[in-house]
Amino acid sequence: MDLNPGPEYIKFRKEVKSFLSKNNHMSSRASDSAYTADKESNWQEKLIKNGYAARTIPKEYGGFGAEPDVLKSRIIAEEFTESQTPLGMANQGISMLVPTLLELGTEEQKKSWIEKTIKGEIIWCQGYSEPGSGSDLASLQTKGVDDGDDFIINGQKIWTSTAQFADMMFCLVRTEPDAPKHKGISYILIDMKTPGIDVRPLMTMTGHAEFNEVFFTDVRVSKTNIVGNRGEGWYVANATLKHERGMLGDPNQAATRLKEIVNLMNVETINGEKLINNPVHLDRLMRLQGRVLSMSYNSLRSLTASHKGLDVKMGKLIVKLNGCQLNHDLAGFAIDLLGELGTIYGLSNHDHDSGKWQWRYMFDLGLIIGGGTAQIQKNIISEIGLGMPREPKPMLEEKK
Amino acid sequence: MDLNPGPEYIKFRKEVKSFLSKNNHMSSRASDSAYTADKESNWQEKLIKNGYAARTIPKEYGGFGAEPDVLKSRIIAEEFTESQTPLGMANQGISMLVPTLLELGTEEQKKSWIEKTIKGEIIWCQGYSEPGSGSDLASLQTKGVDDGDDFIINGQKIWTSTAQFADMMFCLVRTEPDAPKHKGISYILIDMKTPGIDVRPLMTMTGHAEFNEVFFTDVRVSKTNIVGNRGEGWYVANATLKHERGMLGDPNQAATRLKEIVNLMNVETINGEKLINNPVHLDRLMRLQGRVLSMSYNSLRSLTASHKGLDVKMGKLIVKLNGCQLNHDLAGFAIDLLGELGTIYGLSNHDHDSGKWQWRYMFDLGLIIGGGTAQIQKNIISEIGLGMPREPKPMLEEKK
Amino acid sequence: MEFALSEEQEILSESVSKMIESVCDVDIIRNHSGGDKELRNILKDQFVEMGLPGLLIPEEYGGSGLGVLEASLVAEQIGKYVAPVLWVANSVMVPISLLDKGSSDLAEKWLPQIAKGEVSACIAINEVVGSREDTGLKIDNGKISGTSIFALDGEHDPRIIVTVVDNNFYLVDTKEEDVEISEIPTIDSTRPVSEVIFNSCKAEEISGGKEIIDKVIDAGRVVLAADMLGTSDSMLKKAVEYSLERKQFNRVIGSFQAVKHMCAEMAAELEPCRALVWYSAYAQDSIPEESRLAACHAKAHLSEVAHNLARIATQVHGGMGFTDLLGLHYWFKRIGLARQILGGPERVRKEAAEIQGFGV
Amino acid sequence: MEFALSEEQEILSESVSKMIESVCDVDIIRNHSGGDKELRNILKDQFVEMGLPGLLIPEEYGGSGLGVLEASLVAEQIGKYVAPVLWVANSVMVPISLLDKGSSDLAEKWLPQIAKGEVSACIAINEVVGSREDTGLKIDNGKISGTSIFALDGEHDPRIIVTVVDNNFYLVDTKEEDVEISEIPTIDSTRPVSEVIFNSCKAEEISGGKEIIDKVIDAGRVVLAADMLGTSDSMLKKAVEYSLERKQFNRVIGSFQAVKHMCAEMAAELEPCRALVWYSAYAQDSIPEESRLAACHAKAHLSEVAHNLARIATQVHGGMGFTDLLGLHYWFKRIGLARQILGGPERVRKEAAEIQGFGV
Repeated sequence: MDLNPGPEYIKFRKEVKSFLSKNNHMSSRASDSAYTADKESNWQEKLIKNGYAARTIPKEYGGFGAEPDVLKSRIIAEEFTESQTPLGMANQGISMLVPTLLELGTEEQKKSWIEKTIKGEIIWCQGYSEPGSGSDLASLQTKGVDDGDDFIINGQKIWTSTAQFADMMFCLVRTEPDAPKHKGISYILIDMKTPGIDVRPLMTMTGHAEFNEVFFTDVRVSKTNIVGNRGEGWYVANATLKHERGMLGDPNQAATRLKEIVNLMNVETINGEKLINNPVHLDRLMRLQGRVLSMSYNSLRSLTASHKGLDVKMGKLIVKLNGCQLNHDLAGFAIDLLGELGTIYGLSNHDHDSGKWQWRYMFDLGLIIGGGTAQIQKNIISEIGLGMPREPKPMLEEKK
Repeated sequence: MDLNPGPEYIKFRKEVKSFLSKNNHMSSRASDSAYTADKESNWQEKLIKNGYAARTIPKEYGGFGAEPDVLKSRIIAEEFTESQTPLGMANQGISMLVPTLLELGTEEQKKSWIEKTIKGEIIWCQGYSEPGSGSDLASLQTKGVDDGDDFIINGQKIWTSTAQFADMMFCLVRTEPDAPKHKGISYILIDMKTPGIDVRPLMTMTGHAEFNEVFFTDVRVSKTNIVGNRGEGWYVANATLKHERGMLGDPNQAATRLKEIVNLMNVETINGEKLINNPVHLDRLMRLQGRVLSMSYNSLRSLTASHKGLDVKMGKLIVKLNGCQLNHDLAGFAIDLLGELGTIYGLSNHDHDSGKWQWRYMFDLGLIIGGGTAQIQKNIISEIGLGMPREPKPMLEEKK
Repeated sequence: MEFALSEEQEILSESVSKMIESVCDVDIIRNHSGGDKELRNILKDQFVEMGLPGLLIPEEYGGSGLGVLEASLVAEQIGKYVAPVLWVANSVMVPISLLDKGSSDLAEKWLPQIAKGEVSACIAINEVVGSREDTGLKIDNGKISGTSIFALDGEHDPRIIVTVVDNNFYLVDTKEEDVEISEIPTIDSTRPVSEVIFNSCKAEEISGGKEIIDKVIDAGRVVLAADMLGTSDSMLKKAVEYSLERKQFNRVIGSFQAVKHMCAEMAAELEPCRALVWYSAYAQDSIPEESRLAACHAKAHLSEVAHNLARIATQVHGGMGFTDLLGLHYWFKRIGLARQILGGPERVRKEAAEIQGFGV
Repeated sequence: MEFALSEEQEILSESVSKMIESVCDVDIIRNHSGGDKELRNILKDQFVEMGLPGLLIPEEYGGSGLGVLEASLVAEQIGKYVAPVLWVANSVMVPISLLDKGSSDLAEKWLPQIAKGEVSACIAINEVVGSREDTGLKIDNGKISGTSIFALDGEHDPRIIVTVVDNNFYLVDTKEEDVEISEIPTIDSTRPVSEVIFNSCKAEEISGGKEIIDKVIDAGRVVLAADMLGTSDSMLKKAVEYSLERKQFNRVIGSFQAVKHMCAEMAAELEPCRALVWYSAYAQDSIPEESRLAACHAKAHLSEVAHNLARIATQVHGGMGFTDLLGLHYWFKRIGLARQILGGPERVRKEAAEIQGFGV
């Protein structure tokens, strides 16, 4: 254990600070009033150039090409959060496809996709889940029929966020109908402008359409767009899911929320008394802080491990389950603190939080369910983490 | 809904009060210093004679023969608790065997056992669980080999409380080895003085031996001691278990504990401050009180229903699961209130509760596990209460 | 002594249930949330037709003279179908406030009209339960000014508004006085709440004192608890039903022990709540010495149980539960609002302790 | 920057683990609880042989000069085997209190003897954390009188007792002064605690002030958290192992989803605790500005997680977990005591809030 930055890192933090003070007026995020796509991509380019985005992506693929360094990444995250500067683009292409291509893509695929993706020139969406295949993803039915150099794809995907403005989709398609369910799937990159693709927004409980349904009717895609080998898409996808699981339940988000809640408790009053002075609320706040700190330190531990090429298996397996629940509970606490005012969801002069906590409370519930439900997570933790047996196949399946 | 006692019940409560004021000096319980077996059985007889014990057992079997009456039973319970008078004998013979005999016993069995049991002349113990058969009780292996008019019984039982001083055991024995597991069991009454029965105390985590193991070596029992038909013991036992489940998790116990905790909070101090003034403890107390009241009212509802010959199925199914957990949580709260002092378990001049809460905290955990684990309870609630399917038989069982 | 519903009470529940079910399904709820207010009016008319608005109003004033228990049974049915209809203020809290003194000119004037459904009544007393910044009312020689938020049953431009200032109940006639009522958008489109601005409005004093104010709030809390009971009960049923239809891994998900136990835990938590709600409602009518404590526990305990159940039931529905497609979220959100109004659980537990003299 | 154990630290853990395992199994623990104190002495000697008592004591005083992090790694192993051995007071809290001023006569006199294991040291400061009736100490011109309970590491008739009066640390030499030490029976036979009665004992002042008292208590809390980490970790492992042996319904119970999820939930709760304990221990050594908060959270959070885990792990063991046969209850009870000493979770969370200036 040595959390002392050491001279190199003190220097590095100075660099980040000065970069931010010089440049963060150029930063851009969709929520800004003055947002433009150009501003955003310029900002992204600047971040990459300075190693604040795509930091560890090799130079030849347009990244900054730095060695992974836990503390530097942490310093960057801290300073950007501190100065409330957007830390570049975040989308499933960058977080999931790029790591997958680096791990399993052909040189040509890496060359053609990674740079454009990290620069935001290409936006990706993920085509995994189907209405009939959620927890049992491997049962997916979207079919790709072999037609010479191409596949003809028919079927339906769901939960594809950003599909409405995505250029490309990384998609799981059943290309080998006769193979066992895990061995009949290919991981295919699909141009969203291909004829036969129909994107329909999917309204959720939040009242917004954070996701879409995507329908495929005779969509023709070249076989060269397969990542990994044909029929091995399941294993390629799991490489991606591994990265997604790492992303869902990020403790930094929980830490930020906790800060917001403390601020809220310092300003909100009921019957003239500040919420921060209510001992029952404080006890609940401390319980949550204990969970937040544990998860933050747990992620530091995982980062150090991966930095050393080691693996804290259990430490990673639990992040999605714990992190999403924690974020959800934090939102629930904030709503309770706001009381009636916490239920306001829409324009009102009595609104204190622009419905932020309610949206999070509901959307987090979606995250607890999505990307592997809590029940699937517990199966994985018990089977992979604790070596317990898989659910025995029921006899009724025999009867099929 | 009408919880008004009405004149009849006001009068009845007066009677109970005056009975108690006149007689409770004669009452007796094992924990009393002046306890004698005679005193106890005299007290029991007096209670039955006045309808405060064995109240609804028909007269011809030595009971008081009253109609079931929710409110009168409640008044009796309240007044005895109020005056801290022991409400007669409580043992598995009275709570489980007697109702079973009344439901399924032959006239002769009723005549020969019920009166002696309710008067405490015969103490019973229960022989159900075996080391290898807990949740899967129907897999029990204690064998009764047919030998003319008798069975020769060999095997082992566990969790038999009071076995060390019981006169008789109601026992589940596999008498039909070739029948399917649920159909091969008989419910047999066994005299504990029969040669070949060996009772060994079973020490639990509390440091006491609240239970025993009972070993059977060539124990000869007459076939006339079967209750119900041969091979139908499983169904007879479930009639009994139904009564047990009703008993485990009794909300009156929770209500009493809550009172004790309030008293404790009114006297115990830390740094000179009464615990009752700690808002965090109070919030926890109120949460528990909400659960206690719900369970108390739920039992009133069930009692009224059974009084009218109706059934609140779900209302009964949940009692064991909720009640045992609630009692356990109450004990855990009391321990937290006492802090370090709550860990004292043995003679000490700093002891404030003679280890009572620790004993309860541990023993309740045993009750959560015993008489159908929490997991079995949830299976039952979901299957019988909610109509969800039973666990599908795994293929491996096929392979047998 | 009988801890059960009477035949009349059973019939009341069933008929209200049938009536609401006949006019209100999830698509209609969705339209309503989309801004189509037809359902509100249909339900209002149906309730009037069944004589429900006057449920608590004595017969001499044209009502049925029933109690908070019956009002709770109706509320449970309303919650079951997340029906957007006047109830807790118009038919429970306001009548109780007007009946405090037995008969009175105000009672004689307004109760018959409420019973007939000719006028609707709103209650604006949020500040009594917990006042927030930039809200609050003051009275100046008989005229009320200020803003009250989270007023209940304000959606059918109420003729009368009952409020509390300086520990007294007042009634304001919106036809005579300058009152601005506007809906506050919350997560729950099925229970409209309002902001009420009084511009120096002549107010008639109804009655006063902590006792009657508590009595009115307690009744409101019990009725909200009953509403949450109905909402939760129907979320649990939906979860079980869905789990028996939805297949994954070639099995209905309801055959997985994890899903079974989620449902069993919801049932185990919820079942005793019915008895708690019955008891607290009955206590309002018949056990004055327990009515306050019972009301607090009903509101606080149901808020916790329903809140947790709403999360689990949604999870049992998997992704579908998170979408708008099944409309499950209307139940989820109705619980979310009911939990917070007339006092959130932490605050109500604090009151429960104070009522018993703990920590005061 | 590296958030991981060094090779030396790994080796320390493993060697302590091997050593304890070699002398301490459940039957021996059972004998120990039955009154046979041989294990205590064996462990004491083994610890001395490995030079552990001086782990935190600077080399100039014959110790190893390591930190609270290393002390926590040892504590984790002690907890893993519920080993009845001197640690939290003798080797952590007392040395830290004596080292406050750097070198001092008292440090020079006692630390070498503690390091060599020639004397054992007890700490009696329960009253600082939360004083109960009929206990407490007073000092009268240099002489301490009164009773202190839940003193730690008092079982090897300690030569020195460190205590706090009027916000100052004092040391009492039991060979010179009239001190009565008697064991207080608790649920946990593996961690003896004592009542210490001072009969006007000459006391030497060590050092004073809130800062050093907090520092000593924080270190104690972290070490107890580490102990609970080890105890919980081993209960979880036992639960998983048992579930893979025990068969019901012709299956190992570990193949039932309910049991799998109970174990998964325990693992999910426990895993981040390791990082929390490492961080808080490291903070005691190297991040003074975070040390207090980290210590409070480690103690409070581990108390909750371990407490819950102890209940679930016992349930996974079914009836066998409730019997004495497997001895699982020794782990259960060690958590039960550790949760309450040096401040129960509710109290420690209150301190955590105060440290951050919340609600003060």
